Amino acid sequence: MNMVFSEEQRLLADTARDFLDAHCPVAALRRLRDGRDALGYDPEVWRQMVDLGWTAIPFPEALGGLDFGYSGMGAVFEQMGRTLAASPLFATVVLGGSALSLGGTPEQQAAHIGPIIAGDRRFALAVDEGRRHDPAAIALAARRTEAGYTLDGEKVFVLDGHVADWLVVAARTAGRAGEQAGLSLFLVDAKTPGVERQRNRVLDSRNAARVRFNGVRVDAAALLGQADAGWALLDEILDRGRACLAAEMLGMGQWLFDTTMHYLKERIQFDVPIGSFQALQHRAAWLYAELELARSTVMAGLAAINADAGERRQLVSLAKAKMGAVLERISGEAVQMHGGIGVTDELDVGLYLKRGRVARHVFGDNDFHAQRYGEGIGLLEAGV
Amino acid sequence: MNMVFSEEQRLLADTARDFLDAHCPVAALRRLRDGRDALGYDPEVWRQMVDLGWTAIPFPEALGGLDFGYSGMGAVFEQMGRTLAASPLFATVVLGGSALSLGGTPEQQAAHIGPIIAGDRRFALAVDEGRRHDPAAIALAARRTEAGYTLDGEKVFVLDGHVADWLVVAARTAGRAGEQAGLSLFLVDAKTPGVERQRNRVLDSRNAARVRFNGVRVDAAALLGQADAGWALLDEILDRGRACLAAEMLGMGQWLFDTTMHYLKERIQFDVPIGSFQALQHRAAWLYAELELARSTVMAGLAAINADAGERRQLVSLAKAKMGAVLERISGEAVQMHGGIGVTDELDVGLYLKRGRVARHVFGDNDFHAQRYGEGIGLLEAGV
Amino acid sequence: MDDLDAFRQEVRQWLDAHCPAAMRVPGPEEVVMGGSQAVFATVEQQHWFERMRDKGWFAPGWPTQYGGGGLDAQRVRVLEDEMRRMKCRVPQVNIGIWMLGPVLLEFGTEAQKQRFLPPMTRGEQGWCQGFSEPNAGSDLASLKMAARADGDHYVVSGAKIWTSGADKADWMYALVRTDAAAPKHLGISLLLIDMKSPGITVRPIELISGASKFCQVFFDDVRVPAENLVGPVNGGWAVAKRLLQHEREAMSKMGDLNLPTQCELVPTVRRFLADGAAPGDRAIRQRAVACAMDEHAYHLTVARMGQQAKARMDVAGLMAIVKLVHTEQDKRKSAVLIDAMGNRGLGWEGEEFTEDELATVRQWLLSYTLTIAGGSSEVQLNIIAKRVLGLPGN
Amino acid sequence: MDDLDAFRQEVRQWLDAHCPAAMRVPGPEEVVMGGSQAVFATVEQQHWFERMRDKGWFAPGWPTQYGGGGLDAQRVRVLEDEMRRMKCRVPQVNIGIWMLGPVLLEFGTEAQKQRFLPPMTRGEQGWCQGFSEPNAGSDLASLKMAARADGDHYVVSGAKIWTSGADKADWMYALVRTDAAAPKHLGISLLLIDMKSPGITVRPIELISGASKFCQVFFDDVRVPAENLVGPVNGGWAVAKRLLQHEREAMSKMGDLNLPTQCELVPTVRRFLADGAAPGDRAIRQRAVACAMDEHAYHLTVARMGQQAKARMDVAGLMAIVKLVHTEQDKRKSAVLIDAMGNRGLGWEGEEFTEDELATVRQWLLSYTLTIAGGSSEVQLNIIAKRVLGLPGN
Repeated sequence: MNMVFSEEQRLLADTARDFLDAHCPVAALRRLRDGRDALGYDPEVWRQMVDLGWTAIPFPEALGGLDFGYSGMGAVFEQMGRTLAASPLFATVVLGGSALSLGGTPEQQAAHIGPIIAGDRRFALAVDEGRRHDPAAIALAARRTEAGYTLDGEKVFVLDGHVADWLVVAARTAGRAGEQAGLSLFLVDAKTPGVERQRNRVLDSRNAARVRFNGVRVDAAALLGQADAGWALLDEILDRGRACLAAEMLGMGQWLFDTTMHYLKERIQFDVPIGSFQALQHRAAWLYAELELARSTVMAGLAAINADAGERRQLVSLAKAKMGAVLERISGEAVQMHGGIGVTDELDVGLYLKRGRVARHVFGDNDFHAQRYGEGIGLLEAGV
Repeated sequence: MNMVFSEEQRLLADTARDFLDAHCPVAALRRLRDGRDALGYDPEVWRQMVDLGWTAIPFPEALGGLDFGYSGMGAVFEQMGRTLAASPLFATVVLGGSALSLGGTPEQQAAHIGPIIAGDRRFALAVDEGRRHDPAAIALAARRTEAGYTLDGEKVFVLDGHVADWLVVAARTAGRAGEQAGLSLFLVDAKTPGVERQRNRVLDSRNAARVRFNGVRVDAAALLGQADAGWALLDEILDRGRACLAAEMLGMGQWLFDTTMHYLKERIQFDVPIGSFQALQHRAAWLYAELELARSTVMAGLAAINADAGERRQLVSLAKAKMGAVLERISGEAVQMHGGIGVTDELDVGLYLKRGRVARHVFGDNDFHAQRYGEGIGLLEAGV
Repeated sequence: MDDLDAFRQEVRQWLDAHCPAAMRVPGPEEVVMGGSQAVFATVEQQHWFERMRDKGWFAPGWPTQYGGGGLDAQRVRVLEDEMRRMKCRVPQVNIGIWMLGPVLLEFGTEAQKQRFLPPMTRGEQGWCQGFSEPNAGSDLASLKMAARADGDHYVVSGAKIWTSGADKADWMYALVRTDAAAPKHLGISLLLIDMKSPGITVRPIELISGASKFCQVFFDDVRVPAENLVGPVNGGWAVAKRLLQHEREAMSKMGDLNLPTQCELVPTVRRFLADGAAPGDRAIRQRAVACAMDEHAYHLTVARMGQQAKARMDVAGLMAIVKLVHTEQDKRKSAVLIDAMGNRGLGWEGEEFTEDELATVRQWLLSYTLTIAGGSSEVQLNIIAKRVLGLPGN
Repeated sequence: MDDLDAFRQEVRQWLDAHCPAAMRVPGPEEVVMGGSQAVFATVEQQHWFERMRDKGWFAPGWPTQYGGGGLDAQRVRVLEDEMRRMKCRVPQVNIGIWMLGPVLLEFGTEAQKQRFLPPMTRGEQGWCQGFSEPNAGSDLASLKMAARADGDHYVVSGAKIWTSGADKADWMYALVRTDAAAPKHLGISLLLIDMKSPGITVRPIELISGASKFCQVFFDDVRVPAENLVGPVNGGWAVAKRLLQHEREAMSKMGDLNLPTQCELVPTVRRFLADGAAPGDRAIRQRAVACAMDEHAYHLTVARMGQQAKARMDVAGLMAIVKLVHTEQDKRKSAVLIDAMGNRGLGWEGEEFTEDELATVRQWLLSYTLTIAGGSSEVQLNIIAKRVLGLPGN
C-alpha cells in the first residue's frame, strides 16, 4: 500500500495549494456564507478548477480522463480542506463520476462523462433517508412500470442536491429496508416532474438539500448498473467519497494543527509564549502523533480504492473513522488553545470545527465506520 | 442521600486506620504472599478485628449486631483498602452475613449470625461460573429430591472459597441459564461430601477458589429464602458486596493518590521536584477531581443500601463503575509518575495495581455496571 | 423559639405572600438584568423585582442607608436558604451588587458609597466588568488599557474584551494601568466609568455559536473624573483580587437562578435515537450512558459539597473542581448529543430543523466557550495543582 | 549487473546455503545473548551463530583487522535488506557491537580497539550499559557514581540501575562522575568495567510482572585501569550522546529479531470472548475494535516511514513518535485483553490457568514498564514538542 505521493501527485498538490491560496482562501467561504449565496460555491473558481484539469483526474484515459487515480484526487482534496474550498468537485466528479465510470453503460458514460469533465454538468448522489448514514436502510421505492420505473420517497442531506443537474438515486427495487439486496441506482434528470428540492442551511455553510420524489417517472435506461444488485456498486462509490472526505479532513486537521502551533509560539501570557507551558506541549505532541497516524490511514485509504473490496472497505473505514476522531480532537484543542479568540466567529478555527463536524458525519461517522471495521475483522456482529 | 460520615462513622474510620497501620500494613500482605500462606489472611489480625467489633457492624441489634449500617461498614473497608488488608470480613460478614440477615429464617440466623459475629465461622458466596460476572447465567443445578436438594456444577473465583466453613451457593432450581427467575440460594456446609475446593493463586495474592459440587446433598432446610425466587435476594447481597468493594477501592485510590502526590513533591529531576512540571500537575489535578467525584458515588452507594431496590441498583452500579474506572486511571498514573521504581515489585504501588484489578472485576467490572446502569435509565436494552 | 427562628418564619411568610407562583418554578423567560435597560418578560417578573427592591432585599446585608436590607450575616443566610428552599428565582442579575458593591463598602469613600450604592439597590444601574483585554487573558495583570492623569480627570485609552452585557450596562468597573513604568501588578487601578461617556464604542462579539452577550469595548481618550477611582492609585490589583473573591458567590447566585436545566441528556438522546437504529448507534448509547454516569457523579458531588459545608468540613478542594468538571462534562455531553442527532444535528437555521434541534447545535458550540470563559480549564487545573494539592511552582 | 547487484546475489546464495530453515521463521526460543555465557536453545541456533561469526558478519561494516566484515555502507545495507527479506533471525543480541563498538571505533585508542573489538566480533564478550542510576532517571546527566583517580586506576563507587543483562554480561560500559565540582554535564567520563572485578554486586530487579532482565549493580571501591577510559576525561557526555545515537539503530535491529508477535489482539479477544457472552462484553468488543484500528494505523505509519525514507523524505518526526505510540497503544491493548478475560485474567501462577492466560497477565503488567523504560512517554513528548514542533523551552 503506497502511502507516499508520487512526484506527479506532489506537483498536483503544490499547484492546488497555490491556486486555492490565491483564489479560494477561507475568506471565500465566509463571503458565500455571509452573502447567503444561493449556489453555495463560486462558479468562477469552479471554472478555473475545471481548467486546471481537476474534473478529469480520476477518470480513465479512455473516458477522456487523466487517470491519476484516487491518490491524485486525494492530493487535491487535502488542499481543498486546507482552505475549506467549496466546489461541486466532490458531488459531481467523485460521486456522480464514480457512479458512471463504475456502473454506467457505454452510452451513459458517453452521455455524461464528457460534460462532467468539461464542468458543464453537476451531479448529486441521493442516499441517506434517516438520521445517520445507513445505506442498507434505504426505503425509497422504485416500482417497475412498463415504461421504466416510478420513484417515490424522500432523501435527506443530499450534497449539492439543490444545484445538481442530475441525481444519482439509490432506491429499493426489491427486498425490505435493512437488507443489502434489492437496491438499484438510477440516473434522474433533476428537472423531471415530481422532483422537489429544498436547500437546508447547515453548519458548514455548504450545500445540503432535502429531495422529494413524488411519483417520478424514469425510463428503463435510467438504471445504473444491475437492478436489485446495486449494493456493491453503491458501496464502492461511497468508499471513493469517504476516502476523499478523509483527505479533505486531513487538510483541515493539518491546517488547524499548523495554525495552533503558530499561535502557541506567538501568543504571550505571563511574559512567555504559551507554547512553553509543558501541559500544552504534551497535548500538542500527542496531536502531532495522532495526526501522523491519521495521515497514514488516509493515504492507505486512497491507495486502497483499487484494491479488492474487502481490503478497500477496511482501509477506507479506518481512514474515515481515524481521521474523523483525530479531527474532532484537533478541532477541540485548536479552539481551547486559542482561548477566548478561539470561540469567536472572527477566527477561522470555528469554520473548520463546523465543516469538520459535517465531513465527519457524511457517509458514516466514526461510530458507523468503527462498526463496519469491527464487522470486517469479525469482532462485531453485523447490524446496528 | 447522605454522603458525609457521621461523627460515629468517622470515629470508626479513625480507629480502623490506627489499627490497620499498626497491625496490618501493606507489609503484612507481602508476608502472606511471599510465605505462600495457605490461609490467605492472618488469624491473629482477624481475631483483633473481631474484638474491635467489625464483624458486628452491619447486623441489626436484634441479631446481636451494632446496627451501624453500610456507611459504617464502608468506613472500615475504605481503611482496609488503604493498607490492602486481607481478612474474612468481606466474604463472611458482608456476603455470608447479608445472605443470612436478608434471606435467612430465624433458625438459620440464630444458628449462624452469632458465630459470625464471634469470628468463629467463615462464609463464602459462590456465584460466578463463567469468565465475567453474570448472575443470571447461573447453571449450577440444584435438583429437588425427597430429602432436600442435590447440587451439581462448578463455581469459579469464589472468594475465601477454600477457607470457608460454610458456602452460600446460588443455584438454578428452575428455568434456564440466562433467566433471572428460577434461582435459589443454599447454605452448604463446606465439609459436605462432594464439595471439592481448589485454591487459585491469583494476582492480588488473596483467596479465590474453584469449587466443584459433585452430587452434593443438602436437606430442605438448607434453602435460604424462597425457592426459584432467589434473584432479588442475591442481587441485594451482591449490591452490599459491591458497595463495600467500592469503598475498599476508594481507600486504595486515595492511598495511591496521596503517595503519588508525595513522590511528586520529593523526587528531584533536572534539579527541581517533578511535581513542578505542568504536564504532571494537570494530570494530578484531574486525578484529584476524578477521585472526589468517585468518592461521592461511593458514599452515595453505601447510603443507598437501604434505599428502594431501583435507586440502590443505580447508585451501587454507579459507585462500582465510576470508582473502578478512577482506580484504573490512578493506578496507571501512580506507576507512570513513579517512573522506573514504579514498576518494581519493591514499591507497594504495584500491589495496589494488582488488587485493584481484582476488586474491579469482582461482582461486575466497569462494563458490567455501565450496562446495568444504562438499562436502569432506559438507554440500553437488557442483555449482554 | 429564638430570634433567628422567628426571622425565618417571617421570611417564609413574606416570600409566600410576595413571590408570585410563576417565579417559583423554572421558566423559559430571560432573567432580568438589573439596570436602566431592564426588561420584564412578564408582569410577575416585574412584581417580584419591585417587591424585592422595595423590601431592600436586592442587597439584604447592606446598611439601610444605602438601600440595603440591614440584615446581619446569619439573617442573610436564612433569607438565602429560604429562597432556595422555596425555589424563588433570583429577582435580578446585577454584578454591581454582587461583586462591586462589597468592595465599595470596604474600599470606597463615603461619597462613592452615597453615589453608587443606592442606584444599585434600586435596580436602576446595571454594571459590567472591564477586566480582560485582547492581550491579557489568563494573565490578567498584563493589562494595558491606560488611564493618564489630566487635572482632576483620567483620560482612558485602550480596549476591553469579553465584557459581558457591556451593550446594556450603565457603568463599568474597570482595571486600568495608571503607571506603565511600575512592575505589572503595581501600576493598576480600579476605575468606575460611565458607559455614556464620549469616546466609548461597544461592539458585541459574535461567537461560533452565534450572537452573544459578550462585547468588546473601545476607549478613545475617555475622560473619567478622578473621584471615580476606588482604593489607592496603583493599588487596584489588591482591590481586584478582593472583588474576584466575590465572583464565586456571584456564580453560586447564578446557580440559584432556577433556570430550566439546559439539556437533559438521557431523554434527549432517547428522543433522537427513537426513530430507528443506524450502525454505530449502540456505541453512541454507551457514550451517553458514560456521560449520564459522570453527570450523576457531578450532581452527587455538588450535593456532598453542601453537606460538608453544613457539617463545617472543608470544601475548598471541591469548590475548586466544580467549574472544571461541569464545563468539561458539558462539552463531552454536547458532543454525544450531536453524534446521536446525525444530520439533524448539522442545522444552522431555517425550517428544515426544529427549534430544539437548532438549539442543541448552538448549545454544542457554546460548550466550547464554557471551558474557556470565566477561567479556562487550564487555569482551573493550575489552581487545583497549586492551591489544593500544594504542588511546587515552576 | 553492477558490483552491488553481484554482491546482492552472493549474499542471497550465502544466506540461502548457511542460514538454517529454522532460523528463518519466528521461533519460540530465546534469542542468543552474545558473550561468555551465551546459551543456545537449538543446534540450528548455534550453527547460525557460528557461521555468521566466522563470516565476520556480526559486525559486517567493521574493518577486518578487528574481526569485522570489512563491507562498505552500501553493502552493509544490502546484507541487512536481504536478511530482512529472507526473514533470517538476528544471530545474536550484542549491544557491545551495536552501541559501544561504533563509539570505540571513533573515540577509542588503537589499543582499546585491539583489545575490545575482536572479542565482540567473535561473540565472546557480552556487554551491558551502565547509565541510569537510582536518582538519575530521565535526568541522566545528574548521575553520581564516582570514579576517583588513584594512580593508573580509577576507584569506582556507587550504583547503577535498570542495567539490562548485567547478571550475564562480561563487561559494562558505564558513565561515571570524574569531577564532582564541575557543572553536571562536564564532569562525566565513559569507563569500561570488567564485571568480574572485585567489589561488584549484581542484583536482578523483580518487576510487578515478575522476574526481569533488569539488574541493579553496586560498586564498592572497584578498581578499574585508567586505560579503560574512552574519550577524554570529563568528556564522557559527548561520547554518551554519540553512543545513544546508535540506540535507535540497535532498537531497529531488535525489531528484526523475528520474534513471534507477542499478542495478536483480534484473535485473542475473539478466543477469550468465545465462551458465551456476559453483560458488558459488547463494550469490550468495541474497545478491542478501537485498539485494532489504532494498531492498524500504527503499522501503516511504520510502513509509511519506510516508504518515505526510501523516497529520501524526512522521517525525523515519525521516528520521534514510534516508541511513544507503540508503548501507549500496547498498554491500552493489554488492558482490553485483561478486561475481556475476566477472571481468567486474574491468575498469577498455578494450574488453574493456562500458560497463555498467565502470559497475557504478565504481558499486561509488563506493558506498564514499556512506557517508562527506554525513555518514558513524558520524555518522548518533551522531545516531540521541542525538536519536532519547535515549541519554546520553559
